[in-house]
Amino acid sequence: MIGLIILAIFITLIVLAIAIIQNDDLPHSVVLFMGFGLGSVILYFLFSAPDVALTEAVIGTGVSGVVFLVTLLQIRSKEIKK
Amino acid sequence: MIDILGYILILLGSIFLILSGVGLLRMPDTITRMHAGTKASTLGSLLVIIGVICLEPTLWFKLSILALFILITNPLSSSILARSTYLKHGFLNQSGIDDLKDNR
Amino acid sequence: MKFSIRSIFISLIVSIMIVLLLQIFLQFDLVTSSAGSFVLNINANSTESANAVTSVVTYFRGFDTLGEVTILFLSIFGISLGLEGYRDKFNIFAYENSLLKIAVDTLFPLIVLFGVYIIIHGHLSPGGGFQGGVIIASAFLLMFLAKSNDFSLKHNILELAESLSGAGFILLGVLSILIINRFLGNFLPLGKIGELFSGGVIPLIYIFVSIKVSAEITSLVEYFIRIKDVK
Amino acid sequence: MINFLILLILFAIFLSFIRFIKGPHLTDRVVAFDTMGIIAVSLLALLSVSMKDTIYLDVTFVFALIGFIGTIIFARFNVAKDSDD
Repeated sequence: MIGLIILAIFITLIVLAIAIIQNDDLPHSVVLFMGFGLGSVILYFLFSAPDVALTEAVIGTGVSGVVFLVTLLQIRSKEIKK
Repeated sequence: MIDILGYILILLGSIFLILSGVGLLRMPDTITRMHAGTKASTLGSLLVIIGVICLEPTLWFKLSILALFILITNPLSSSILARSTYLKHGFLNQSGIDDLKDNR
Repeated sequence: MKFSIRSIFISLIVSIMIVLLLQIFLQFDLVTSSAGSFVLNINANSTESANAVTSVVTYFRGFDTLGEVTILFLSIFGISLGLEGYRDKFNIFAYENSLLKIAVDTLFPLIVLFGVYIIIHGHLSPGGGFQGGVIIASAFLLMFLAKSNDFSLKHNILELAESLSGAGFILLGVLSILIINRFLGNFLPLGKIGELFSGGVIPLIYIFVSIKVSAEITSLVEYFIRIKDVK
Repeated sequence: MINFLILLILFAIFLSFIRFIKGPHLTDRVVAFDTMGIIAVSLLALLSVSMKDTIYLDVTFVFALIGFIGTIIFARFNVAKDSDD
């Protein structure tokens, strides 16, 4: 059963990656990217690699998403002030 | 005996989680989706965590801290998200009725 | 929102093909599995650490960890060099909400305590210096978010913590050269496997790495969120 | 029995995943992300019991933390977009 779950999460992740690329709106892409990180954390968990899962959850999803969003905020604020 | 109680609690919790998923999928506009998505999932995950405590009683400390964390953060994040969405877009529904227009 | 049913269908077909290819290729995965059992054998004999990953990161490959920490330091250095002219007191990130303020006051010690738990149990359970450091940095990020301009960290203290922990890491290596003639080797008593005070030098290295990583990530976020008004 | 419960929770994740892909508005996606995170916390707690290995529980706490921070930062982003029109 674990194998079937892993297969389903693989297919889900590839669909999500294509959705991230094909989206035009940048904040939508960031949300989809954070969802991608969530799926890959469950995948690493099922592969019984909790170290990699912890690193992916903290750095790949948390800090990367925050840095992307702060950069978007900075760009917009500069555009407003001009 | 306590195993059966744990299984029943986890079953109830997963039913609530499925209900939150159905509500997220079927509700007509954003605010009602938020209503269905966060409240039911908070209750469901708390029930699942209590059931897991019944299955493995040695883990009660970590799991109760996790339950406390979910109980603090999840309603708070939903409230803040709803408030910011309302400040930006209004209620985002089709009927156009806005009861909170005066004290935005 | 922009993608159609057709693209989702194409992506499904492509993904099923990729998964089948992966199923074929994963059959020949003999090299990594033999390396894993080799590392596990050596770990059981030489270090009394319950988590083989941490003993690889800090003990067998301690020099590589020093390189990673140096790369982090250099990237923060470059960011500070590029963004120094644009800094100001104004916090672009702040979000005024009294509920959030009260909740973050409650949650801040809990999150920092969890980070410390992850750090000092690095040789017993998953986690370690990098992950625990980033968790502590995310607690400071929540403070930046909730307290608008009341909360600010002094850059002097951050830089002091960062440089002191880096110096401590290198000092530990030099000390082990003096004692057992090997860089970043183990010169402390090993203890018993599964206890908190075990693993020799691994928890000490992880404490230094965690202080360095948390200070660096906090100062990175602080560089990103403060901006001068562009007229 | 525990496999059946895991399948039920996976079905709940799948339902909110459809909203996560479809959601026309940004807030829909963020709500679906939050819900997926909370459901995944209970899924991981259940999985760590079924794998008979208690050290996996640390990941679940980090999961709840990441869901909270992500949701609040997107709420902040909603308010920031307010000023450009």
